Amino acid sequence: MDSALIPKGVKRCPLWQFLLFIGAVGIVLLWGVYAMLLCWFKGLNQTNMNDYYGFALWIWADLAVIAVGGGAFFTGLLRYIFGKDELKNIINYAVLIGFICYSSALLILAIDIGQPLRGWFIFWHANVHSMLTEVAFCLSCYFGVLTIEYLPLVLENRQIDKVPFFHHLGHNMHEIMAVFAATGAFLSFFHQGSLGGVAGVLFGRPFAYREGVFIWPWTFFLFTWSAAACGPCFTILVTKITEKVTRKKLVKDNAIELLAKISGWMILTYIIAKTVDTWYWATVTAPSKGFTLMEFYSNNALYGIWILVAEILICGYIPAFILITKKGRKNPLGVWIAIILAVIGVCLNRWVMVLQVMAVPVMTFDHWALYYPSWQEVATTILPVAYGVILIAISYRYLPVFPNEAEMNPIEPLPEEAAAIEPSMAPEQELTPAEA
Amino acid sequence: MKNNLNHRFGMVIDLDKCTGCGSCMVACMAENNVPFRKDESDKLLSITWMRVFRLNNGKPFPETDICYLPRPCMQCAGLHEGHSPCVSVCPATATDYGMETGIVSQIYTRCFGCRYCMASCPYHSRYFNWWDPIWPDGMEKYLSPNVSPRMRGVVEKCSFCYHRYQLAKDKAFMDGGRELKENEYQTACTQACPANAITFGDLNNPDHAVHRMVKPDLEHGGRPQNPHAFRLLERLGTNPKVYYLSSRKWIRHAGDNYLKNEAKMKKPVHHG
Amino acid sequence: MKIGRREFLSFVIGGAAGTALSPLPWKLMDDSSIWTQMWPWTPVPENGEASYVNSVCTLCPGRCGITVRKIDDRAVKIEGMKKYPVNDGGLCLLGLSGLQLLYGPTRIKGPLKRSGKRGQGDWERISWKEAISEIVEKLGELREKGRPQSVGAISGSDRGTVPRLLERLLTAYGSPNFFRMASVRDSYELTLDIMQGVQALPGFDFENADFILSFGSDILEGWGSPVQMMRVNSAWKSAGVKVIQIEPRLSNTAAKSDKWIPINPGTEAALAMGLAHVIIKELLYDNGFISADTSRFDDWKQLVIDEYSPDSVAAVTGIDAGTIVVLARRFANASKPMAICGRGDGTHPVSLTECMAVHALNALTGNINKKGGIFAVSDPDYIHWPEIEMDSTAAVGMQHDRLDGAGSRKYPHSRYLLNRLPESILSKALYPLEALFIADANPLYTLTDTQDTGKAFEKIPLVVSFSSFMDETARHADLILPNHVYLERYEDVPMPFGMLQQAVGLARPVVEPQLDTRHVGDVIIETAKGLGGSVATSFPWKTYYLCLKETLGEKWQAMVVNGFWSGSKSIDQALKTSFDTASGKFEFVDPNTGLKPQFKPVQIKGDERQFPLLLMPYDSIRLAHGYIGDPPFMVKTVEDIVLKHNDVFVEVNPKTARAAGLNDGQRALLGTPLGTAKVRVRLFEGIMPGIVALPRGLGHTAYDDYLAGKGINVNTLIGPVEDPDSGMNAAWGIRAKLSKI
Amino acid sequence: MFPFNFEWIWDMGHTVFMGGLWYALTIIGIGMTYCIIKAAIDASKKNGEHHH
Amino acid sequence: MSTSDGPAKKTIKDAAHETAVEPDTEGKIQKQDKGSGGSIILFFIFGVFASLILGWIIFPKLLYVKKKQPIDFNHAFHITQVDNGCESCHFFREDGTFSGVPKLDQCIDCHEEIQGVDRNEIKFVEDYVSKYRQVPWLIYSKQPNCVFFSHAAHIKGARMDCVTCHGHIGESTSLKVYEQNRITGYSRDIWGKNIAGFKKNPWDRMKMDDCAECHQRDAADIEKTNIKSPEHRYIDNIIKVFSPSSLSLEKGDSVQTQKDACFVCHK
Repeated sequence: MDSALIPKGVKRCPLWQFLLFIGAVGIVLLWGVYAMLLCWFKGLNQTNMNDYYGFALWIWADLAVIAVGGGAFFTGLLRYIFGKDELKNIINYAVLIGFICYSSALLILAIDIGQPLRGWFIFWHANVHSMLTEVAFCLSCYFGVLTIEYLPLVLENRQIDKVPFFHHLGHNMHEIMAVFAATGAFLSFFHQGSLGGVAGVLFGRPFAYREGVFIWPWTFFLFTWSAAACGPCFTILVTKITEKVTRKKLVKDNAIELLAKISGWMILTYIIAKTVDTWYWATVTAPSKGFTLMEFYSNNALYGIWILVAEILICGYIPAFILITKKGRKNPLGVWIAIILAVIGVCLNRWVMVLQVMAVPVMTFDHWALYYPSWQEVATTILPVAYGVILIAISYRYLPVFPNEAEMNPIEPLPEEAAAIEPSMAPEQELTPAEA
Repeated sequence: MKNNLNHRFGMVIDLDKCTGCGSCMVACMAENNVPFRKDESDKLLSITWMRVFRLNNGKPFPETDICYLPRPCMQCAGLHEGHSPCVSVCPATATDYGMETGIVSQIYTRCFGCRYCMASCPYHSRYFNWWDPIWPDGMEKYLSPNVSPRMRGVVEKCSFCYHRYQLAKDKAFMDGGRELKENEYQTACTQACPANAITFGDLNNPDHAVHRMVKPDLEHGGRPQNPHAFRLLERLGTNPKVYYLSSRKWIRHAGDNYLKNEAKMKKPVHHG
Repeated sequence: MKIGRREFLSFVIGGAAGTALSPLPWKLMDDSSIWTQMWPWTPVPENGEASYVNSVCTLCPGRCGITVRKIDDRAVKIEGMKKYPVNDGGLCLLGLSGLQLLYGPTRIKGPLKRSGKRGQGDWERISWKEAISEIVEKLGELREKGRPQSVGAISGSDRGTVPRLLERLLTAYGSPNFFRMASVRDSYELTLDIMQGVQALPGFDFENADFILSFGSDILEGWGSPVQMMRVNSAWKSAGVKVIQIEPRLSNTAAKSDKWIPINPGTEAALAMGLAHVIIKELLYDNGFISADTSRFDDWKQLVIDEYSPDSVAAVTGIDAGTIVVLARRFANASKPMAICGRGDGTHPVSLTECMAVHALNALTGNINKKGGIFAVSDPDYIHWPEIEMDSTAAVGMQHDRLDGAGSRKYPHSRYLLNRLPESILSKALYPLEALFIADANPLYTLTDTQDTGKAFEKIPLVVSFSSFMDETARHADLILPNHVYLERYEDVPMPFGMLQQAVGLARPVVEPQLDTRHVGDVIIETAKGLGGSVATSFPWKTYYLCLKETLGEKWQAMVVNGFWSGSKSIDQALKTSFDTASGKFEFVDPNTGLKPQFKPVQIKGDERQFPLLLMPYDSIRLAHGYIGDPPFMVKTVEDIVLKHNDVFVEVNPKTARAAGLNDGQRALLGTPLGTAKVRVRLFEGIMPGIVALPRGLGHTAYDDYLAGKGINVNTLIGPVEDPDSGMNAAWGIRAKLSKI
Repeated sequence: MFPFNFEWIWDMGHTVFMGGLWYALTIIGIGMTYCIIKAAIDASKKNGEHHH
Repeated sequence: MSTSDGPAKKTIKDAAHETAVEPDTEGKIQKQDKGSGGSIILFFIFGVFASLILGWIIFPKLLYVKKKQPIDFNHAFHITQVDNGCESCHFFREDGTFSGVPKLDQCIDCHEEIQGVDRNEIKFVEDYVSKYRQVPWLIYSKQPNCVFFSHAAHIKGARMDCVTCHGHIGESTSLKVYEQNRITGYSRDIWGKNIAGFKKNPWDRMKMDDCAECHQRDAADIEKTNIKSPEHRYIDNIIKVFSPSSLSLEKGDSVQTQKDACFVCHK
């Protein structure tokens, strides 16, 4: 029924099957939307947040999706600025994943704030000294850039592309994509950093506070770095999952391998920096405020020293060493383990920098504050996942997300169509907009 | 550092006198239209601009000792004037530091509830309105017009009863704009304290009791020169304007975090 | 022209572009944010002219002066009145939350008549005329039947014109059954009566004392007049006065004192005697005073020397002998030492011998009727009303014994023994109580053994409450004739217990009555007039206001201007009048009964094997437990280690908890001979092992949702124990057990 | 956000921060405007060509 | 990098190819569409105009509800009858607070009985004075609840006159219609008579920025450096950043904005 919308040369599941899938995920989405509306209309009392846990699950989810969404900016940077051509086959998907991550982040922020209708005050009455202002500005600008990067892909839909204006628009946007990508990289660098700055500048919270250069605490750089390092892992992870689900090879190994290799070196350098940072913080910064390292990791039910081991050793050094070695990269299981660990690692880091910061008592007579999210928080956190799955499914079905798909998964052409399709195969992949 | 404040309103709370009765909390609630709910036993959800903490010395029976510590907003000045932990982080400039008074002020109607300031405050002096403020039918009659009730979804905090400063100044304008006298501007908690444990005034003014009581070293971030005086979390560099007095060492020690060996080292130097 | 898909799209895009260039989206965005700033359901307090009214707070026996800030005709804030003799500007949290009572949801909106079963909460709104005629009818009937004595009244206080009018009504009507709520005041009154021969209240010259020995008196938890005591305590801190606190639990007072001495519960008198032993033995007492101004010292001395050596006292009290000796020396060597008693905030009396034992210490150091000591302060004598006209019915009625046995041959000195009333009603030993009036009291909540009290109340055919609030007693009444709240009415307020100054404050209306309520004084006068005859002629006043004005006479003007009237400091006067005993001296031993200050253990209820622990109530100033319950602001200050959601915590020593296998925060069952209750356990190092402490003031079943249903009313678990010497309730606790759920 | 906003002051913070922001916005804005206009021109031109 | 016209050509070819394959419906529509290039632009312009009319003319009419004052009031006449100008009725209380719109008690001083023949006065006396009911005036300049505005600071402190902010209301003989914003409940006078937010007079609009307008200028005046251009202030600020002690001049109260801190105007 919707065959006119499906890209040429690829095979998609029947519409009913597709709709069934969308429907199933849609139910989860609606559950999240219901929770979101509860939060908007009844207020944040729907959550289990409190005056100690002013930042909680959502802000973690926000930071986490932005961190893993960092794959878009970093892949874009490699592709458009550093000219890594191999990545042209994964850049579309990286952009799509980034788009999903950033739109989700903005949605979560819109639920998280106490007064969503006044949310625009952050722009209008901006306080330039606040890391959060920087986050908001760069986040929304970069979301704009991602939209611009994603839009040409939408315009490439068979039917939309027929409209000359849209066709030309998509084409022209491709033409100057490098400029957008550069701006995006600039914006992304800053907001990833400012997200790190959000915690790092809290000089009233010795657990979070870091020294740094000028106005930027070390966490500023560590966050950017870790997003650039682990974001591509998430892109690979989602790509691999998509391949599993569609039972097709969608991206050529050379693209994945290149990305994995770069990611591996990034993770390694990042985790060394993180180790140094942790060491300095544990031996200099925290003691100067009267804290020993172990005070941050004891006397409570959840936050033990295991968290530091897990974040740095297990989810840092291990994936780094797997990905920088050729043997590791060539081993499919190794890659799976590495990218999953890297993604967990960066998410764990964000968790620590949001939730543990809130949990650690600062006043000597205060207590550890532990918190568990309410179902509304969980539902609204799953909401973006469902939304992402749906958007990926729709994009995959109707847009030429994977330029190599047709080539790598040739379909048995129907006799009458064969003539029409065959000749266009070769030029199509050559002329895919991603290349332009 | 040079101190360019006109005033530096601050508070000195004598913990030897404080009985932990909680009158300051109620005086504050009554003065500032603080709402309440049917269950206020979750203290992490309960708005108390002034909150009385309970400290104990951790010793077993019968050496155990407890002390109460009232905690308003510390009105931190930070290492350089105005760099309080919460002010610079507010993305919408909804909170600010007044150089005229040294008070951290806030526009509740500007705040959009991101709660970043709460995350930044080590004293937990900032409170979020998780619920709509609802007064039982008829009870809204006692609300004071001098403080606007806050709506759901915004952060609020102790203001050192700034409206009382405004009202006192209004009166002074009628007398030709004269300077305020010490007793003309007092916070509600100071006024109510049955034990006279709270003293409020201008730390910059040597004639004011607060200045005489703690002798703040304004050249060095306001550190108290009275050996019995201390501030909460002094070493974070928040430079609070609320000082505490106690003759008991363990209480003064509880005001800040110390490394184990450090406490021993510091003993002869401090609290002479 | 055919409008196709593309035309439509184009139109929409153009519309979007045009809209962006119009004020519509921007203004809507701005206005919607302004709407959030002025949500119609967030109240906007009306501004207006500010004014201040001075009055007196009568929510607790503390009686502080208040200044109420008003905006136009709304009261917006209660503050302490500066220069008022009691509190000089400070105010406690109950006083500060008074407006929540004035405007609160728990107020009774007008006279109510029960329409369903008792306590069910079904009411019928009636008019004041109906309400009063209802009472008049019932009282007239009883009087006609010749049973005027079967009418009683419980009042929160017996001082000032309102309680006196109520008492006067009963007398003129023919009933001796006027009851006052008990407190440590009863013990002191009796002690002063026996030892000094005066009908007076103790006045403590705390400002000039230099050593305070407190036998469990929680000075900072509400003992005496709370704000005054806190101010005194602060003055002590500045002056370096030493305070020694003796009690089993580390109360706030103990924590703020210079030394906390934990003591086995109920053995305070033994310690006092032990101290006396050391003082006498080491000849540290004031010999001048003892020989010149006291009588029968040797009688008592013998007892002290024989039975209360430090070692034997140590065995009883759990305080080691060395400490006792040192403490005795420090006490006696101080120049103005003062010993005080009354457990917790003094809501309940202590046994007569205990109070006498503590007071004897003051006599030993001669610190009575002199600067820095204890004075006997008589009530300011300003109520001079015409003699009550009693007809024969009244005279016959007044011949009957009081139902509580006060003033009887058994308890000749006691004036009120409300704690004995429930048993008296239930045992039917005397005569039935057929009508009961209750003013400024909530006995169904505050009397120990709530269950028995409730049963006794069930036997009374007519219970009339004057309460302004739907408290437990009002809820179980047949008629509620709501009084004005204190901020709506005039009333004379004598200085509270413990004050030296003879002064009377004036409570006056701060705002117009908010609801259809009526001053209880007016209701009494109207009832009397309705009854006619000699009862009516005993009430020559048209209204309570006129009665008050006439009673105060020339003081009225001063009270209106200053907020209070104050006599001279009574120190000299007291000196002249305080030893009014037959001997004219301080009596160490009751000359009539031979009763001596000594330690007589109170036989608290419960079998030790079945109930191995001791349950003691403790007081917190954040929990009002008199006839007024905590307003919402106060509940808000209650710590989460006292109350969490609806669960109350009992404090136990970790050792005790370990023995019972309980952890911090764990739920447990607290059992006493009177009943069981679900509680949570809080480990507290500041309490002696073997003791379970439960706060007073929780467990309300009436009032509003902000208070009702939270925690346990300790009075449901504790019963009264009659002091054989005075008839007062001397129970300080009960045996208990704590078990896992 | 704009120099006429209450919060605006001419200082380093605003210059650097807002400078960066407006720079990015300008690039995005100009870029997109360029694309749209060019696409419109291209579309009409190509359309016309195609017609012939 | 591939050439720009490559894909374009291809797609158009494709499209042509497709129409050839499916010659029926799609082909017709496309032909029609191509023929209506002008109508697309026309509809675009329609859209623009319709929305502009909606936004600029209809929307403001819908947004405000017009309310009449309970009775009309002649300021001009009253001011001739009193000694002390505006402050005769809009006076300061002893504690420095401002009384605002007079309460009935003040009016009764003169209007206990009907004074003249004005029907507004008759209505006032009959409907309000005799029944002792407060007049429910609609106050044009009513501040939102979050605002603390000190009349004393402006009138007594800065010696400003009423006209500066309130305009020539004292010369009016009649009260204008009160326009209330349906969403915010504000009087139109607060956000601005002009829907675009332009203003000619200070009293045309009284939002936060309007207060700031004067305060900024006055702060500069106090510095005795006249009104500083942004560049001047910028240079000052830069100097301040690098050498804080070299500048003696004081900025405003606030650290964040160098104007007044929040509580100065907000409560």
